Amino acid sequence: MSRVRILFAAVFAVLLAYAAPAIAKDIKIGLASEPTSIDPHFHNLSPNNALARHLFDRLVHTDENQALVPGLAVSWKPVNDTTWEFKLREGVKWHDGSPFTADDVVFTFTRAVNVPNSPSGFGTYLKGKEAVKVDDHTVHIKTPKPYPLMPNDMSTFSIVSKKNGEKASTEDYNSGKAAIGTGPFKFKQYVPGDKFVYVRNDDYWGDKPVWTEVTLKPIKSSPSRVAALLAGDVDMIAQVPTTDIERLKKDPKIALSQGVSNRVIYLHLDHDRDKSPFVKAKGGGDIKNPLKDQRVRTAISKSINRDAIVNRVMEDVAIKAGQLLPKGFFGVSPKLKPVDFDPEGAKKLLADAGLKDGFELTIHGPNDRYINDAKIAEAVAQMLTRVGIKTAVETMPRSVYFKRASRGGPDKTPEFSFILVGWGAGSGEASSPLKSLIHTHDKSKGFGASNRGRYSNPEVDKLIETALATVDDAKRQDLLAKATEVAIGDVAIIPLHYQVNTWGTRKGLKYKARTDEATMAVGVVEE
Amino acid sequence: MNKRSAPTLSVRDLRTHFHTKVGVVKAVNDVSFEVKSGQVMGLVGESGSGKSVTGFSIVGLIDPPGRVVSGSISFQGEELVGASEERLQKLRGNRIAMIFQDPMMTLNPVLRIDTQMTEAIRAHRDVDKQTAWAEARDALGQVGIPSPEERLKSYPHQLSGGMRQRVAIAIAFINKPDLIIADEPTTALDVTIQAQIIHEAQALCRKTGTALIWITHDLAVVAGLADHICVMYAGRIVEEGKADDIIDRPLHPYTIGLIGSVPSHNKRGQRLYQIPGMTPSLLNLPPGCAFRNRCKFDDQECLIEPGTTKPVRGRQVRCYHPQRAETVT
Amino acid sequence: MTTVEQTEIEVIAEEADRARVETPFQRFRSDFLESHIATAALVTLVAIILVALFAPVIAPQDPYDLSQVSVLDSRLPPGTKSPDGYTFLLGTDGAGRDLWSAILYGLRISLTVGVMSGFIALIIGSTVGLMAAYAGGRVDAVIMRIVDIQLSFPAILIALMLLAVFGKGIDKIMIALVAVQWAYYARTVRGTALVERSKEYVEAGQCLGLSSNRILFNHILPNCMAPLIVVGTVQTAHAIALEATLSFLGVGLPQTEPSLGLLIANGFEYMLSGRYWISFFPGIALLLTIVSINLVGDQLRDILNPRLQR
Amino acid sequence: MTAYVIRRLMQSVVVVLIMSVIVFFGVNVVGDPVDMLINPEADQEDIENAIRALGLDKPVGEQYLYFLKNAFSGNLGRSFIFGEPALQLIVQRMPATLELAIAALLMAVFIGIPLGLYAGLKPDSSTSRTIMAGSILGFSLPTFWVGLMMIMVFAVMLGWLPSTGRGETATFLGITTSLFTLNGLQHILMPALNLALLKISLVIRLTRAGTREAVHQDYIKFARAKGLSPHRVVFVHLLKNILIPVVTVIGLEFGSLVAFSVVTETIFAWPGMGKLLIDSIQQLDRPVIVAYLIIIVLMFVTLNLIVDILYSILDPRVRLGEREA
Repeated sequence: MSRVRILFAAVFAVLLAYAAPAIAKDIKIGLASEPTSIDPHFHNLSPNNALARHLFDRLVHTDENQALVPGLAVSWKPVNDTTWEFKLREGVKWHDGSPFTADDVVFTFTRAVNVPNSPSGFGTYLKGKEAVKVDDHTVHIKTPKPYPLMPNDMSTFSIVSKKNGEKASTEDYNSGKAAIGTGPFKFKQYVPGDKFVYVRNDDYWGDKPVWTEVTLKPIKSSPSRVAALLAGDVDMIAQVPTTDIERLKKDPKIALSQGVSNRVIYLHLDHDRDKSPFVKAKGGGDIKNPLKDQRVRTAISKSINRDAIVNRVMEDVAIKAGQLLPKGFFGVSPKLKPVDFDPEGAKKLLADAGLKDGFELTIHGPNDRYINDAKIAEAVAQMLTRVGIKTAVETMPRSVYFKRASRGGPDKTPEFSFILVGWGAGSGEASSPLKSLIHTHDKSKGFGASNRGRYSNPEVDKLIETALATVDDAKRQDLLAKATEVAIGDVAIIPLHYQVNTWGTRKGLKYKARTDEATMAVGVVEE
Repeated sequence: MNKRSAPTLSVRDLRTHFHTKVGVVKAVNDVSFEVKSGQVMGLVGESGSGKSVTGFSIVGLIDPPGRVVSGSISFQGEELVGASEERLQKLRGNRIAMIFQDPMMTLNPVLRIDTQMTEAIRAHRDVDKQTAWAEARDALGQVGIPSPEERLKSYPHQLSGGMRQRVAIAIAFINKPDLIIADEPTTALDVTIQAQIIHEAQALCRKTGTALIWITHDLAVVAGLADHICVMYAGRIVEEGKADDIIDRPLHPYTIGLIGSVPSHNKRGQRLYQIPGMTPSLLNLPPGCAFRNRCKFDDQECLIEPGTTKPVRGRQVRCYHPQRAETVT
Repeated sequence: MTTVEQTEIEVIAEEADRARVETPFQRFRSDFLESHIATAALVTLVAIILVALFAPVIAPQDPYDLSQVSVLDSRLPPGTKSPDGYTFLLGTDGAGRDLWSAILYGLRISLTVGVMSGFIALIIGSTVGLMAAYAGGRVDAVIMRIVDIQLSFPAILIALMLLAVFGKGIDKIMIALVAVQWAYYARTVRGTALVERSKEYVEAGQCLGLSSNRILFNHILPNCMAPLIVVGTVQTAHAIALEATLSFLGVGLPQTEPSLGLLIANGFEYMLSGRYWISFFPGIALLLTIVSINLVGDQLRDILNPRLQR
Repeated sequence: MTAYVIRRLMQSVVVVLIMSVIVFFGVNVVGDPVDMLINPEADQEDIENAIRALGLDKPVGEQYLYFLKNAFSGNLGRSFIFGEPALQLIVQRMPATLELAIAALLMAVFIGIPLGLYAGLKPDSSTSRTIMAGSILGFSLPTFWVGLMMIMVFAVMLGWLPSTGRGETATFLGITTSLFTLNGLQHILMPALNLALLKISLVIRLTRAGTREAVHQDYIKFARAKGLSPHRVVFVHLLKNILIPVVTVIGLEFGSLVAFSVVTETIFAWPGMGKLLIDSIQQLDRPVIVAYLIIIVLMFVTLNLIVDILYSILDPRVRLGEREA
């Protein structure tokens, strides 16, 4: 018996020894959401953007913490108020062997905003910008007004090859025909709905990835994704559900990689209407919207036990929030701290506001968008109910939720009174939430698009607008922090916590957790 | 064994009981009779007298909770009680055939007539399909079905009730059995058809020498058909004899009652006689004569189960007070 | 082959049986209680219904009153003492609800949703199916095409659309479940009734001048009972499971008033984490409920079907 | 017969038209795809551009007419999300779903009918009781729960089967399916069983109920009285009768297997059209939802027709023409 076993072991060891060098290093990754296309400009959607980074590069790259680092551009600087100069990397080759030049950049500027059937493209980052070729490796980008966020914007979209992309449709990218990038991996196979298979680009200009072949498989159901990891069907998964983290930590076969994200989960309150549809007096009668009273808003913030949410709902995989972005991001205020849990203080404030007996409220939230979103809404409702604000909970799929939250009411106004939402700062700085969430809703300026509480403070607006026109980083940082401080002082929104993202890998691997939540094979390293 | 003198079927002391959830139902209780080749025997009784169960016992089609408890069924000298299922299967439809009561239900609604006929042939004889089909066609012709070829291709629901019963009869006769058990085959048919069917069955039996057991509740039906009649009541044969004897001079009060309840030629204008009371439950039958509660002649003696009288010219009766018919009517 | 003898003797046994007990109800009862499993199932079902009815009295906590529920108590294992003095017999769920209380209240909702929607669907479906079979022709064609349309609607889409128009709630999910189920009943009844209609007794009834209604409901419907009960039990069970599935997909009941299905769905995410109780106990309660409904339904079918009567 | 089929087909066209109206207007009630599609950083102008690009700025009626016009030339619209023709997306994913549904159906038939027959023939045996108890469990458990349990036990704990996804495919006689490879069969086993579970229970119960009724019928007893072998009695006389309701149900259930495979496909990450639908619903990819439902309706109408024809072949008492007359 034991001799047989030894023999087996010996044979196996020999086999391994011979096979090992030949074994290609493959990795299979379970994604939480499905990229809809390989065309990097087809849809400005996080899973697509993360996928695009495998095949394509950007002018400016972002590291795990969304700090800007050189990509296809080695350096950049404003040459005057309205022109930025980007120096391009030399010696970079497309997957088909042709050289990368400024023509490709100029071509990308026209293509990225003009993809047929694109549901939502990159116009947000490209409009009003003009790319001018100076020489093969220098590009000038011009704007009508001073534009400080240029490098950030240049980190958002992939540069495609002019040669391969000029006549290519989205289908050509999906079939692999036009999927020619400069990125660390090359296209191998795409089975819609099932998997993306990429192989290593041995001529990559940057650090060569360790993986010779990458398979990205969307597995949307969280338990199935965890099960696939536990069963060894995939080597890594994105978005490990918080509920499983405790168990996976104990599993000797599994390793977890965690990092704070750029996403804040917050409550938006109706600052606008005198009679808000989902606010009622105790017993169900009409009431003048108490959410317009800053004391009431503060009371709500004080009545929320953020530690309990982080610990009990998020299972400690979150960081309690006091502003729009966690510390370390550009433009956050060093002064703002999370509001302390103080139910007595909250009750006192309510009494001061003439609402000793409390009132009734409905909190609306999505149930398939953020980590534990529905549970957070329920926990908030419990806490408010305990200080006398009887709170009902209504959660719904995001497909229904966002329309109603943004413009489900009369005249396309926001339908709800009190909502749970999240905001991820794509650009990695506080200007992103300030511009969209805090600034007065102003269609003409394109500000406050997601200001679903219709908070409006001219002082804050002015700070934001000034910041957005200030190229000097230090000055801009101060302006953004100041704007945040004023808005939070007004309780424009009530921040709850910052999400922490968790990736699960088999033991021996590690993922460089990213604040932008992207899942990329290059970030997976062997320990 | 001498085939001529020996009866085709000889049933001795047959007991078939049903062990139901509520107790033992003695459906057939000590039944004995004989049928000879070419003879027609009428087995008469009310619903629940055990006559059908007797018929099914013979072919071994009693399913749980029923069981032949004791007794002997000798078919052409072969004991059928305790015979293997394979053996019974070989006999069924081949040497012993059955015709059922309701022609609407007897034929499988989803199979064509030819399938149902040829399978009966091919289950017992090794003939090819064409031969079997030709035989089936001829058999249908014999039972008086016009254009049999067409009918063979029909489904049962496309035929009338009488037609279907003729098909069933044709199936029963198709393997030229030695014994046919017909369980109320005409009850569900209207009177003219009934007469035709009876006539055809009788003619076929005469022609082939097949013995026939005709089970019915209707004395009038067997009067003209049977050679011999057994009257069953509550699981027992209460009277037995030549058909004419029984009809003309019934002895058992129950038989008398039965005859009295038949509307007939010579009693026009009279009220039909009705046997008072109900058929007793076969479950836990009271001791004594099973008919005594409905009998106007019952006395102390009847509390003890009557035996069968000695056969007198083939007549037997199970009663302490055999009567003359005149006494009741 | 163990066919049960269906001869006259059976009738006798049955009569004997009938004579033994006096009223039809008693007979029904004794028939039913014959099967020990069915009896046990009935007892369980009655217990479940009672428990559901008296949930507010039995449950230590009102799990729907948010002021009694605290997220601080979430995910506690069975047997933990609650801050209010009672014991979390079966532990707590992810929102801090006492699971025992939540199961009791959840039972009420699941039962109401499942049984009510099944019943309404049965009534609507069999009426429509009977009409189609009996009327035939155009009416039949139109009705059956509507059934076709109906059956091609995935339940989730109906639910999503209703949710978008009306919002969440017990009544909406019931509408969705009825909308999903009725066509099955209609089809089943029509199928059976078509065969029944061609039988002689219907013709006989028509010749006797019985009204269509009478023929439909007194003659054809009883003959459709057996398949209806089979489909009905399957559908009631299905309705409860479907509600759970809709909750799993996030379009079911409001999460603060969870049904058993939603409790399971919510608890499922904890399965891999080892907090088995959060979905295990509601799962057991759901299983017990559905299994006992089905066992009782089975027995009912055996008794009610005249053709199977022994 | 031909006239009947033609009439049914014409009715079907009406059905599909009505369906398209209901679905088109129905999905237009739900949410707003722009919120799902657009990057949150986008401003009002971007949003409005997107709305225009998708043709959502026009009234629903006009959108519908436009859709209808295209539909007649075989174009069921273009996916908002994928940018590809909706029909193509669905057709791409159809084989995966069909093979799943067929595998489930085969399981339902080849497990359900024999077990149901056995339980019907020997209703009092302990095996039958076990079968019936199993069938009750089979439809008592919510599909998603069973699916996840299966993954837990067979993939995670025992490691016998792959947890999710579709296996390798092979092409044979022009059909490409994962049913032809061992790897594919390993992958399909759990999801197919999961999908089939409810149907197996249903078939067991229907078969059993049918059998229990049929064995009491005179024609069965008559068949036995003819001296037929038990084998022939059961498999010809009995089975042919009970197959009628079973075939009806199975035929209908095939459609529902396809339509309702959404849950199984979601759990097992099966790249089929059910998963596409649930994704499309979640992301409000209206053209795909509409195209999917129209295809499903077409499939159902065809299935119904096939079932009715099959019904009339199996049950000679039911004639196709008769019911319409």
